[in-house]
Amino acid sequence: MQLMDILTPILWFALLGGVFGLLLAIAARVFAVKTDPRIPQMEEALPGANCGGCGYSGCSAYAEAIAKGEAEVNLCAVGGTPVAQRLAAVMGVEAGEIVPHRAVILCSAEKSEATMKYLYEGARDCVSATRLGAGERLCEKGCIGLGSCAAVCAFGAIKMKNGLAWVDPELCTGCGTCFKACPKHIIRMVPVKNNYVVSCSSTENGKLTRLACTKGCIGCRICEKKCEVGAITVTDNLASINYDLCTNCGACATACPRHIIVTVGKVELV
Amino acid sequence: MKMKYYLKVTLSLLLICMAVAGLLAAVNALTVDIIAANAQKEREKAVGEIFSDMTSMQDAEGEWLNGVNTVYAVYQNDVWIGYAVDLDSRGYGGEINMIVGIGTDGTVCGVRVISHSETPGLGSRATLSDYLDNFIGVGERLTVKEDVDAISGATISSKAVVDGINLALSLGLGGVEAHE
Amino acid sequence: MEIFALMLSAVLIENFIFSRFMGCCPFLGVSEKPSTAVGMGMAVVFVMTLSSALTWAIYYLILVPFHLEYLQTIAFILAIAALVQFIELFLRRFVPALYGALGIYLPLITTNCAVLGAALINIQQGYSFLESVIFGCSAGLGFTLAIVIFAGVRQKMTFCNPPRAFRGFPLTLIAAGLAAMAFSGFSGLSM
Amino acid sequence: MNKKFYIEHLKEGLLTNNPTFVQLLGMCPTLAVTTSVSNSIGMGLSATAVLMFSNLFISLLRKFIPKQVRIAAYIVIISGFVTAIELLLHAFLPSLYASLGLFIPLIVVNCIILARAEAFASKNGPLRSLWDGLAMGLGFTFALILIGSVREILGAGSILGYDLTFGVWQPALLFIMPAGAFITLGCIIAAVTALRRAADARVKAKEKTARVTGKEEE
Repeated sequence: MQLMDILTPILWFALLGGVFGLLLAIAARVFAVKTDPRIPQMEEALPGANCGGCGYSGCSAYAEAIAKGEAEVNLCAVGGTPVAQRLAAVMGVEAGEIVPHRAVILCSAEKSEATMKYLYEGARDCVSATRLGAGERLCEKGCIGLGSCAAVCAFGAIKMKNGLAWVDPELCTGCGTCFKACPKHIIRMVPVKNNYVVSCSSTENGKLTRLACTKGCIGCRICEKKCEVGAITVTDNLASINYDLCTNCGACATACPRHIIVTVGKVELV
Repeated sequence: MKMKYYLKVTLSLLLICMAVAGLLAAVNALTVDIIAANAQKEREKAVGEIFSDMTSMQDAEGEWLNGVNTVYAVYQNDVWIGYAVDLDSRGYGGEINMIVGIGTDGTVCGVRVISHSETPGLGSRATLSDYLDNFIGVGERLTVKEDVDAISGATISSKAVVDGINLALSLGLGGVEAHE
Repeated sequence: MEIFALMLSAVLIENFIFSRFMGCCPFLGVSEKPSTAVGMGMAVVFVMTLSSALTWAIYYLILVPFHLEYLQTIAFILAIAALVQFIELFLRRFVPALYGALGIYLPLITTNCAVLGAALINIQQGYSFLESVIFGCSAGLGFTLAIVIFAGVRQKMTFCNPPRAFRGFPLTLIAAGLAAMAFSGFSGLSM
Repeated sequence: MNKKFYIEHLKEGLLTNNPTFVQLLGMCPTLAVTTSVSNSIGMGLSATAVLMFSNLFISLLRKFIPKQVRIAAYIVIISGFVTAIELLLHAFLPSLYASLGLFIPLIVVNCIILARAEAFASKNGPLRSLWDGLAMGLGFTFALILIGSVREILGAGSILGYDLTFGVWQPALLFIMPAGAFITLGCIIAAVTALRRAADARVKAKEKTARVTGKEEE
């Protein structure tokens, strides 16, 4: 009898295990999801940060898009050229050159340095704030500082400091998600080799800008005169740098009376 | 290729289940009688705590109400001093296995809980001796609230203990000498 | 016990999440969005209903006649795991979005205390086949009810402004605590 | 390199990736059991033992288990272990079984074990999986003891059974009730997150000053 006590459970469990195993095997074959073998390879090559910089919801979505031929292989700014080359190798196409960029917030006025139209107490989110009379700041193009960009940044590169967003150049990979997330569209992707930027986006005339903010660009054109290569031009009261011509000489930065032409990600002194 | 795939998947699960079932069957064969012995020793210890001067106890066969596992007749050097009813009562977390000692006069002379799965710290307080001891001397059916107050927060467990005692009392064992 | 009383007690009075506190891992993990919560709820209802039927059959047809009650836990878990794997394959094929949203929490249904709990309670209470299937299904519905209500609560919470440390899960847990208090009010009723 | 892995992983198991506070797994046993510190210790240690062995065996068998039946296979191994331990304890160590008996069946439904098997043991070597089981088990025990002590002191007015109330204050039964468990766990996780954030902020601040001033600021 002793042996039977051991044998019966073994036999019964063998039957149970076998039946379930077979069922699952059949189910796995019947429900097999037809996947393109190249997709896992490309997913392997992609950084996997799911940051959305390429315009797709994540790396696997981007890989699927490439496999279907809907997307180019060089949209992954974070991965840069090495990733693009590997993707091209998998797909057997030619990979274009990718210029690495860094995001910069084109506004340098903290909440205390700008005049406010009203006190906003709503949801802590820039998009909702802009719905209420284009945000609390008098300046239409000022940074709202509620962190919608910081929220989407997959690399934790954006910090909020007294109502102003600041991008840490070392952490920023230039994926561009914040560029799309900012309701005020005041984030600009600057090539890594350039380190000067006009950190203001106000197109109001001098008098109104002075009223709205202590740091706005008043369109005085001093920088335009100072620049030997003519890289910086003022169009409707706002200076902007053409990064193909700019030689990083910094003449405009020293000359600017409002001190808003600064190095990219001007170092935050503690 | 298909056949090999089916075989591989089915066989792997089958083998694992067989191995684990074999292990458990072996462990169970090894331990089932030891566990039974332990349980029996524990039961005797509990009855011994209720009838402090007990020398021997003997299973009094008989058809009992459901919920009652066994009824032991308790002797002190062959003088019958009462019964110990081993019963299960439905608690909050599951079965509560308890022993209710019935004296010669048919009143409760002690209660012990052998095993329970009430919520630790809450329901389990209803199984501790300081709660159980205030049932000593009880003769007829009890109801929670009038005769005995339930432990706050553990009403279901306290009620389960009381139901167990009522079940033991309802067997009408008082005064009836155990037939040889 | 009539069927309706059984269903009502499984859905409300002995709700698996708020009064029995079973199945809390997926409950906390997946209740971000009501859509995923409903998906998880339906998966759990499917698994619990079928697992109640399957475990009842295994217990009364295999374990009891051959005195293998000590193998009860392992046999039940094997059946539940097979069911969960089956639904995982099914979802991956037909509802990939939900499959992605559930993530690690889909296999975790196997170790979900609610599913195994329901199976064990069926045996403990000695329910008939029909009663245990109904109990499993309504316990699953109770789970879905709790998780969907809770997903709504959590969606409202994203716009409130708790102290920084409380944002996210701590606040969810406190809200779950309050909901549990509300549900413990039901424990007074007995069907 | 791998020596660093072991220390790093232990820290991860205990703090940065704690199964209860960070991954929020194993809620059912955590809420049900932490009504007293002794229960927490019992549950934590038995869970650690099972976690280590099951991780070891699953990582040993990971090559033979095909992907289609991996969940069923893992859970059979885990529950096989748990039942075997329960029977052995019940027979040979009845005193230990008396205190731990209630927790062992609870371990089978503990999500941490399957989660670690699925996430770690099925992808790493036996030694690392064993270590991961230990690290996660200790993290789980640490969390249980922390929650257990708070709930026992507030809910039952005692610690490890020694009465702390001295008849002065009436313990709040809420904390023993499962509803209180949710709230206590919520507050503890908030406190842990706050501590972790403060620690991160301090590290970042130090890094920043170092970068700006070019020397390590003490």
